[in-house]
Amino acid sequence: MIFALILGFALLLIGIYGMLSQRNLIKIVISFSIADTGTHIIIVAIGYLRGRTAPILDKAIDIANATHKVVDPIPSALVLTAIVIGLAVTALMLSFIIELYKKKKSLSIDDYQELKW
Amino acid sequence: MIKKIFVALAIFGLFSIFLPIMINFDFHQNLSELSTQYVKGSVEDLNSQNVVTSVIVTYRGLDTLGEVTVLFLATAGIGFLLKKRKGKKRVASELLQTSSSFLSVVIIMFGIFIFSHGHLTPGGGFQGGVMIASAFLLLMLSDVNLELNHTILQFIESLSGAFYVVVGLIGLVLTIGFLNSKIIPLGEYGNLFSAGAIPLIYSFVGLKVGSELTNILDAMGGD
Amino acid sequence: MVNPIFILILSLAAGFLLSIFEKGGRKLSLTVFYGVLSFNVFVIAEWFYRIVFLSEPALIINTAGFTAPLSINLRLGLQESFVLLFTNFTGLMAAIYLFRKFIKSHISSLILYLILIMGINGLVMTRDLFNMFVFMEIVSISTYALTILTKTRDSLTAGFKYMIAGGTASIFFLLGVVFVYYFTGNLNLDFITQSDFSHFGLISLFLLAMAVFIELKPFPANGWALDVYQSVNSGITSVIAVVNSAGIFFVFYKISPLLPVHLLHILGIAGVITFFFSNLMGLKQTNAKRLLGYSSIGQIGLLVASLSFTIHYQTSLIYLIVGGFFVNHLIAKAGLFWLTGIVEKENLKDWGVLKNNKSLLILFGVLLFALSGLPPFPGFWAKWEFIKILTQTKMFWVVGTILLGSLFEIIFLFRWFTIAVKGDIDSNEKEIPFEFSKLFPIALFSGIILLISVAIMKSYYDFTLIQLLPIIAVLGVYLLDFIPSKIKGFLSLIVVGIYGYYLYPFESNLQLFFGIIFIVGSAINIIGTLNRKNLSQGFYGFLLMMIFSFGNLIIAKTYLEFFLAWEFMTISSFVLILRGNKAQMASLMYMIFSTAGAYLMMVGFSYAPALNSNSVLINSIANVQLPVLSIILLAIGFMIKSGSFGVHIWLPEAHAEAESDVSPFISAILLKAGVFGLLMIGISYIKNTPSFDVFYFVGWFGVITALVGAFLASFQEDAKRLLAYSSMSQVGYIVASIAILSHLGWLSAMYLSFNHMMFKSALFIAIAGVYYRTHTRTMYEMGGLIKKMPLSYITVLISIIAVSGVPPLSGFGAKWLIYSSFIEKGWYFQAGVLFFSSGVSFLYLYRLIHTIFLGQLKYEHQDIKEAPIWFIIPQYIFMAGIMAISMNPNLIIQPLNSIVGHYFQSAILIDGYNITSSLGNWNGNLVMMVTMGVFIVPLLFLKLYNGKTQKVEQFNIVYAAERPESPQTTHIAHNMYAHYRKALGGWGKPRIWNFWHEATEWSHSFGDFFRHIYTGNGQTYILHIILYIVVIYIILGV
Amino acid sequence: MISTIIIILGIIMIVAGIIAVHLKNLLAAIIVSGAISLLASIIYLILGSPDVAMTEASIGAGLTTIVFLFALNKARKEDKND
Repeated sequence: MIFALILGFALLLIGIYGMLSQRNLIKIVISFSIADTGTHIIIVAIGYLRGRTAPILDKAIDIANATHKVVDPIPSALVLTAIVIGLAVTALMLSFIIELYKKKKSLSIDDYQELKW
Repeated sequence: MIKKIFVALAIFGLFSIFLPIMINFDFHQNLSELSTQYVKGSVEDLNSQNVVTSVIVTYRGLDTLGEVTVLFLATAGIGFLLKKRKGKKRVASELLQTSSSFLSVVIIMFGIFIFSHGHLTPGGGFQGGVMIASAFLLLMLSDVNLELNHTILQFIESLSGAFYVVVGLIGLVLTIGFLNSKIIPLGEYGNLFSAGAIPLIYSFVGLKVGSELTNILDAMGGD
Repeated sequence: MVNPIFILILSLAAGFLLSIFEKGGRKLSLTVFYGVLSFNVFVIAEWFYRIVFLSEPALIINTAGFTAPLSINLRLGLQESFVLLFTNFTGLMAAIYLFRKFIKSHISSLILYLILIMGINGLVMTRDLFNMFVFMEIVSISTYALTILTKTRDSLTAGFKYMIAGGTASIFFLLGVVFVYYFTGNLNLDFITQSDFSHFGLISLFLLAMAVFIELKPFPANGWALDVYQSVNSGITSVIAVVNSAGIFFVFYKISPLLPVHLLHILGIAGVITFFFSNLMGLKQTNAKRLLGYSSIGQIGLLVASLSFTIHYQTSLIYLIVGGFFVNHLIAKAGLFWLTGIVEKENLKDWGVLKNNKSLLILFGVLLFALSGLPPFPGFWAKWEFIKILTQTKMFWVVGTILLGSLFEIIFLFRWFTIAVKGDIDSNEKEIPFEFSKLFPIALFSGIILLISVAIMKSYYDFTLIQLLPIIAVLGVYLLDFIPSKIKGFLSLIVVGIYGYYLYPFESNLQLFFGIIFIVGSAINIIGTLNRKNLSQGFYGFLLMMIFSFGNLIIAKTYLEFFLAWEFMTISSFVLILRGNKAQMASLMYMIFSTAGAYLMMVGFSYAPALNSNSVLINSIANVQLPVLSIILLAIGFMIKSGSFGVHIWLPEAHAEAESDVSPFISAILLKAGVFGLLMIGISYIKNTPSFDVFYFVGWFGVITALVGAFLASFQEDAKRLLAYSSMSQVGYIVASIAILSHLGWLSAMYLSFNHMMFKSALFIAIAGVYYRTHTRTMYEMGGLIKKMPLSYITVLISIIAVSGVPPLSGFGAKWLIYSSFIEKGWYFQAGVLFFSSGVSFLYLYRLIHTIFLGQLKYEHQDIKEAPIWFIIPQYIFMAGIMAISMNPNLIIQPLNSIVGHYFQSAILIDGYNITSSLGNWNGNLVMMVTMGVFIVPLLFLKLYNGKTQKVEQFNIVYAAERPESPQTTHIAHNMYAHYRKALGGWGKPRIWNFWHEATEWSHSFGDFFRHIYTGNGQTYILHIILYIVVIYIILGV
Repeated sequence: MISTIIIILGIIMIVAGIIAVHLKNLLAAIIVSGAISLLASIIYLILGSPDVAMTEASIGAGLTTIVFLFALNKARKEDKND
């Protein structure tokens, strides 16, 4: 599905743009999760086959002919994993932010530049 | 200002990398050979209706084990990072506590339903696990005392993970491969007790994910 | 024989259950933790043994009861088992290092650590791309969380930057994986080949490769990594820099067969650029861990480059090159990171504390030398073979960049080393606490890297014991270091004697000649070291190492053997020089120039055609047509060692600042190694004359060196510096006469070499004796010592006559031969310059003897005695040699004539005591007789007719007015030749010194400039990453 | 039909994305990004991946949003404590 693909890339770019332009730490993580969502949409879009249904072979689908009836299950499986991993990373990032905030009371990434050169 | 220009350049550059993909993209008309085998195999070899579940739990079981581990790591990391502080408790109304307790039991039941039917219907261990976690979230938000449940949660988390590994090990002991779901009879197609060890594994995944997510929420939401 | 999948399963299960074990106490969980880590090592070690020694085939492990590509499979072959053994072992060692931390920290840290190691294992073994992504995330997340094992604000900040950078990379990795699936319908590496991709499909590989590449920290998209290295707990840093890097590098290795050649090439070049710039920027670093971070990043860049450039060669050398860089960098880096955790000094300046802790210092030295890519460590062999491949494929830019980067690395690493050995320390500095759990891994790793080095030398190159002798000497003497130094000295003499006897029947007399200079000369000089009183720990080990490398130089049969001996010689002499009291700067300069020379030689040898005989190099090289480039590079390399003009500035420092009994070795013998090298290329040159007359320029350099050295020597106040510049000048003569490439020229070069070895040794030992008594090297602070140290005076007198080339002593013959050869060759102008510099040399020689021995005795020197006997003995052995040659020059001329006759038609006629060349004849005996006569007759006359000499009371000086503040500076001896300096005008300025000083400043400023791209802002770092990907894409498209 | 829905949803999501990135109010930004995930799950459903849709709805839209809110809440609490 080309529109979903374009949507995915658009969200990915928006997310990366946010990561590059926003100073606020939480905003950066939000942008990161938007980019992640974009990536997931891209993956699902790749697996889509026109006019087919979900790869669940219940009574509604003729099992013998199933391979011509369902969309690709692999991207779905991959995305599922990726979503969970995305959550894990996001949560960890946020807890880092909480700790950083405790230390310095600032959410701006510009205030965390002591280490350099 | 210079930075803005560079950001714009970066985004434009990425766009021009992606553009040819979007323009030249040619959707497949048929399943790849691998997917075809998965769709066929899900029925023939594993007796599982949900092909995605077959792929996740069996064919790419190692991924899923890894995925559970990732979540586990995040829990451990967050627990490590945010040491809990004892805060004073607000006392919510009894009505709210009771009703949310009741509601959360219902949600937990629903979660269990989702992960035990992962091979039949959409959803599975992860989605079911989230359900369980959200039940606990409800309890947390309505300030039900969770002190007691902590040890139990930890046990559930540890043991369900360990059992997952053990189920995988059985396959190895029987020399049919790590994480093989045919260690249990495949059952009748379409039944709850079918598809070999898939429901069992997904249940452990569900329990583990549920307790892990609860822990994350607890660590981050706690005072 | 345990199924390797158990190392994943057991770690996972233990990780899941650790929090339950924790209920039974920390002891239980620690037991499980270390038990599992050890189990992993054990299992992998067994598989490694089976695969390597029992040649079992690679093991493929399918999961889920299906074969790949349906299911995910794991592979355990040679490469996997090697990497896994390495990572698991390092992981275990780092865990031991962190033992004290793990006793106290939260249980989660154990879990995270265990699963981190599990993740690396999975990452290495899995063949499935998406599974790789999952394991990569496991590794990343546990690493992110572990960065705050020691929770500071810095480590939190660094951890966060690391997370967003890693998160960005993982998005690209995921995209890459999915597009690979889209284009090939497969996710398993075993079922995907490069041909599955359409041209357009390569985009997926590009994304994949870039994501992995970003994780490998290329310049400039690597600021986040530097912050992590700097701020995170040393134990964890070592894991990140070593175990993680190894795992991710292996991922790169796994996907590299898929990548198109031009992409690999670009990534290789990017790796080289990373190597260059991180070392350049390292120059300016003062923080120890950040410095290691820069070095780490650079080395990974080199590793990537080595893989990218060699993967398409189907030779087993790849294992040596990539494996060598891999092992070398990672082991050394792990050890050094651990050391920073023990020393706990952030600023490099404070590392002087190490000198009070000998065992730590030795470990530091071993690891640092390994990291610098010096032999015998694996990095050296890898670099040698890698440069060889690059040179032969004419990738000179890459070679130059890599070697320049390596040179920068040498500069900052050795600066660090010299600080550790010689740096200042606070007097109230506390001792470094001893913690066994922290020291043990470092010691083990140092031992392992030495073992691997020896294993490579024995198995890959088939070196004999004799080539290993220099290392054995250091290690052996270290074990015997408790013996008093006098006994060690005598033992060394015996050992050198046995070594010389072992070498003795040489293939050619040229070898014999240099054998005498190197081995016999050294042996006599060892006598001078017997004066040492204390234990002199480490001294004799490195002295023997140097002498053995001299010997190995002349019996080398291949370029590599020659170069190996050369490098050993450099290392040992560096350490010997560093022992001097104020030698920190001098030894560093020596090391830098030597390394630069060595790199040029490395390229020169790499570019030279292969040898095809089993003879020694100095013979077989005659059959080889060396390309002009090789000749130029080799000549420069050898001339740096012999202190030629322009690259001489290390020489006076090193010769002067070395301990006084070391200086004769450095000045009289070590310089001859350069002479030997020049003769060696000369031999190839005369048999196969190249199109471009390189030696014409070498000749000019020699002539200028002779002149400049003489001038500079005249202006020195320091006796040893004067002698050092004199050596420079003398070697200039030798180099110039070699460049003549004629019978007379070489004859004089060798004659002078021998002569110089003797008189310069004698002079340095004499000055050593003077210094030993007066504790000063500044000449104007001495005077009148003739009465107190007459024996030393006689040595100096005879030696300077021998140097200056006035009759009757041996130097006269040398000069006669040289001028004859120049005139015969038609280099009249050069001969004139040399003649002039001979005149200049009178100035400094006069100054030497006058200011030290003549004039008035200083008050504070009233009570001093003659130099110790151990200094007198070698002096008089050399005196005897000089006298013998002077009386009968044919003792040496005759054998030299036959040696040189092997290469040129003889141009002289020897008849009794008489030597005839086309320009006249020289009868050494007659000259001696006549001169003695001329000398004795007036002496007798004066004695007879002028017998009454009047004794004047010393210090009988009447001051005209005030007593000057510092009386010495008013003495004639102070700034003796100031008027000549004035006469030189602008020529007297230290231009060369300034040039090198400016070069240093500039490179440091460049380094400083570039490192400012690391603004410290995590967002900028992501911008770097994105722009980096875009730029590589554009380059790829062009 | 499917295309139309995706185009409409897509435009909404892109606009929401831009808004979420630029919003000054963090709470609103979090909510908007949660909404994006929710819409994404509808798209997954349309594209024949109900499993993914469920996961995205529960994890992407649900849990992630809650985790964000918790983090924001914690940061605010820190402010109050001082």
